[in-house]
Amino acid sequence: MIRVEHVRKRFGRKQVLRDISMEARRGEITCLVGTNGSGKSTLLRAIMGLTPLSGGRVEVDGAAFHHGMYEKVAFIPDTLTMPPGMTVRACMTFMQDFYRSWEAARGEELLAFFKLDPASRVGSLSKGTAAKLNLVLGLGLNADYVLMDEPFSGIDLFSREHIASVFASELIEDRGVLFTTHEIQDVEHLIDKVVMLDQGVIAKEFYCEDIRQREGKSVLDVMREVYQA
Amino acid sequence: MQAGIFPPIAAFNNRDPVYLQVVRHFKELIATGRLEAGQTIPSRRELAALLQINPNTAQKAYKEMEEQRLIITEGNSPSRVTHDAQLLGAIRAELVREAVEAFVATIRPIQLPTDELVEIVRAAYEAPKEGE
Amino acid sequence: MNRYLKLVHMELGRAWKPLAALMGLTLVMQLAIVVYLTRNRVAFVKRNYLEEQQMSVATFVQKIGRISFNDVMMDNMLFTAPIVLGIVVLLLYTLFLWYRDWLGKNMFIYRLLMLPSARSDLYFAKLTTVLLLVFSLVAFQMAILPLLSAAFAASVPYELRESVTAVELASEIELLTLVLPFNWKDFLLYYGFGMAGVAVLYACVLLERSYKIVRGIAGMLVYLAIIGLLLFLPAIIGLLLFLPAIIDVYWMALYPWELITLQSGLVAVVGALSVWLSLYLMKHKITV
Amino acid sequence: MKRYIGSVLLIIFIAFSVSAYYLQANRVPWPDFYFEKVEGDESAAEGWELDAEYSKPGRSDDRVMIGLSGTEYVAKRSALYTTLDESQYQRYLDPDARKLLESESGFMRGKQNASNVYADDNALAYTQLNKIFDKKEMKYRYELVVEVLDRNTNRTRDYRHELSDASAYFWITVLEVQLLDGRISIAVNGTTSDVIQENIPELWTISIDLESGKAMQSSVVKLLPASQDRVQISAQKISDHGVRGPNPFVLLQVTESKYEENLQNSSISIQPFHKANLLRYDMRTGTAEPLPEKLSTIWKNQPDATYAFDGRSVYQLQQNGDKLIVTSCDVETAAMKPGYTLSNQMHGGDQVSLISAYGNNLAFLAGSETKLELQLVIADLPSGKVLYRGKLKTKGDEDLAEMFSSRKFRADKLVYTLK
Repeated sequence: MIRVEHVRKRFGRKQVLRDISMEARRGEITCLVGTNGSGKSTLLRAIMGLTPLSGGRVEVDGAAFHHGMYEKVAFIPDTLTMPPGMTVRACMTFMQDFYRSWEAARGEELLAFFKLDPASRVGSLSKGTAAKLNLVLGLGLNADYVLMDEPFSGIDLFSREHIASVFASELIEDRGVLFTTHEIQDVEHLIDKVVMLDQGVIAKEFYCEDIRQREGKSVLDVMREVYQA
Repeated sequence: MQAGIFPPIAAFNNRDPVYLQVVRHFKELIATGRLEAGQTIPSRRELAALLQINPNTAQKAYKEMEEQRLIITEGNSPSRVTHDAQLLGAIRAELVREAVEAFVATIRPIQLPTDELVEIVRAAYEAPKEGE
Repeated sequence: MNRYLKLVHMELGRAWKPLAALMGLTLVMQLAIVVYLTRNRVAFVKRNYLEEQQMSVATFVQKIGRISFNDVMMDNMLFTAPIVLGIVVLLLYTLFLWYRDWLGKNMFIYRLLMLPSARSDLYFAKLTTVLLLVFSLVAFQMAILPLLSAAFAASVPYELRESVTAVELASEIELLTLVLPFNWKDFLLYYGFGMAGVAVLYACVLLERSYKIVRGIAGMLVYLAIIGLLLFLPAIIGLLLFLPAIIDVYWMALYPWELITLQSGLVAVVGALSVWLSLYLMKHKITV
Repeated sequence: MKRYIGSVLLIIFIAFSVSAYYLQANRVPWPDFYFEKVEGDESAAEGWELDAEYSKPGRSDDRVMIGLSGTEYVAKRSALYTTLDESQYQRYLDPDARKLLESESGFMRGKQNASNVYADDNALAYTQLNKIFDKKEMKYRYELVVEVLDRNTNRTRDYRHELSDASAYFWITVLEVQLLDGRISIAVNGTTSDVIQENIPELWTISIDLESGKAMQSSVVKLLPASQDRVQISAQKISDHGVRGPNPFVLLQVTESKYEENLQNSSISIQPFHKANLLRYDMRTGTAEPLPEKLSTIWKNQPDATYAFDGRSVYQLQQNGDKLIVTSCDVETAAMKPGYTLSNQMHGGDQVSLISAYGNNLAFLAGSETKLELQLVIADLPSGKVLYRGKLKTKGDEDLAEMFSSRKFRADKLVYTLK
């Protein structure tokens, strides 16, 4: 389980994350939602150690976050983060070079699954294709946790469905997924738990099926209540 | 064959628990005979992929169905629909009752006389479906 | 360890095109300069001495002396242009080596910071890459000296030519004696100081990358002030000695050999400090 | 592994080029001069070096230092080493002071002028004259700072003494420091500030009693020129480098220079005229006596004689064509001693140059324009006995004669350096 305890993050004087405590369990798909600028991406980056915390702690399976954990916690940022000059094949080799938990076979499977051309250059990929490659590089790792920043944003409908199908596939099974999105309504039924961010704090944290069962509300309804109130 | 009877995600609404909707869907399949007694059903993982739902939800749906003894899973062989005719009959009755209750709830405000209502329902029911 | 080597290999892979271009350019420019200036010199000698003053080759050689690389290059700064160009381009590339990972929409820095090895691997890989680039340009300059010497020889008729070895050729050009010092001890000294310089430069880059522009620049200025203080410590001590004895600091007076040792030591300390600061920033403060 | 071939090749290229360059740099074909013994004992020439300029065709000039064993090119030395060496602490400081710096580096630390030092077995004294501008009274004050180390007890004491009525002097320098019967004696040479009086050098001695610290100042000796008309006078101490033990006398070369206008075919030509006389200044009494006239030298442009002092007598080393005429006089008694003459002794040799002395060692270059040959000659200064004679040669096959004739090789000076 990824545990976030009283994490604070300040950019200059702006307090982006005031006091965040939450958990993302393994085997569950947790969705981080919030209005623009509520610090969703910042929280993901803070968890991944890509930006220093102003306070608080991040623990993965009980141990404080350290660089060794990049083998078991994969992060798929909102843009593809490989140099434009690299080919898809070179990216795969790069991942194999540096990550012991990289599974070449699964990588090839994913390339096929997403129908990506290994010879194409990163710089020349369309936004959708780049997002798919990004997914491949993240999911190719035999990681226990996968964090994704806006995996669906700005992508054509078909690619989005294609990507969404990954959530339902065995690729995700018994892994902890924590992702952020704006298009919650399309993927609601894929999510186990929702964490709602508002002005740097956790507004609400709940399991979707419980809300549906107890209050018969969809996640979108709850969001309307919290954010429009 | 299998894929046909499991429609993709569009069929689900977001307000009712998804796993219950899956269970209902199975009941409909059983009630309508598209799933015969004893027939094997897809594994949890296959179902999640087919229905494009979260594997945990598929897992929960299977657990619910096993509790309701709709399906039986021995060891790790694929799950099967129950043979228990009496249970199957009960499922059909449950579905009919739910449908009727829903229909009655929606029609009541119009306050039609009962026999007139019954007449309309018989006509609609016996009219050949356009598609057939 | 091998992740560090793989990173170096990757960075070199991304740098070999500009390096090759720089080498090609340097070679072409230097060859052109040598041939051009030598031809001018030969033409001048022929016109001025052999024709106008009707001097025979023998008397010219005896009186004025054969045409040497030194005569040709004597008071001409042209040859230093390609070297300065090389140094400037390398300096810019040193900065680019870092900033390129933040630039553009594909911020490769995300991937680099998420490598499962310690971030010092990344820092030292980039540091090593710069040093390898510098040394490959220096090695290239050394390698083409015989070529230049041959080009010079080809441009001067045999009887007028004063042959000179490649190494001597290097000692004729002011800037080259700095870049390619005659004595290998100096080579280690200069490039040791150079490395410390690059380490300081990297510390500044990382300060900026960790605290972003405003506070980054402020951090940089504070850091450079500390570095400056450290580096100029001996000079400050020296100054104290000359002030009318405010405090009796005679015991602080340094002998030159002590001064040199102290100064080199301080440069090493500054280098080490910069590396330590960079590693700290990489581990704790750097942000995407 | 094949993937890394590019990087590996680059590293090999670097290693290869750099090492090839420096291997070649060490084998640069420059002549390696040395002195080949012709006569005498090589140990006498130990420590002497000939500094020269050598211009190989195609290169700007190189400074070389030629010793018994071989040549050292300044260009080849490391800049680091050169900085260390060229500084005033090392290279041209006399070896005794340098030895002192190494052995007594603690005491000598911070002592800027390493020649104002007196050293014997049980004491070490250093003096420094600070010129301080007194803002209140708008005049210069001179403060003598003396530090004495008792080598037996390893305790240092320092004394400060302000030179009384010294504000008239534009500049005062320390000539000599000696420890004479319990008193630190410092002879100084002051030059007055008013221009009219043509800066007459004035000598006096300050002595400080080690025990009481009480300072006494002797009366001033003015070195007035013989004739009055517009004569420049300068006093220069004859170096006592290499002299051991206490010595109350300061030997001064007092040079009077004036410009004679002589009429020649209606044009006035200005002829410089210099005359140097020797003076013995006794620090104990603060008095000065001229030494015999025979030691004086007269010259027009370049002096062709130098003076040396070996602790007992002072020597005039007069170069005259291919002869070196040495006249000397006992400093104690100021009585002339029998001189001697050393000849070039090279068949066809016609030149004696770069005369230099250190302690009781005399060195000069004997050369022959015709035979284009140079020889280093070391002699015993008091007796004039030739101790060593070595011919300048090169280990390679360079044509030395051609180098001399075409002035590619120019000897500059002979220096005694304790390696």
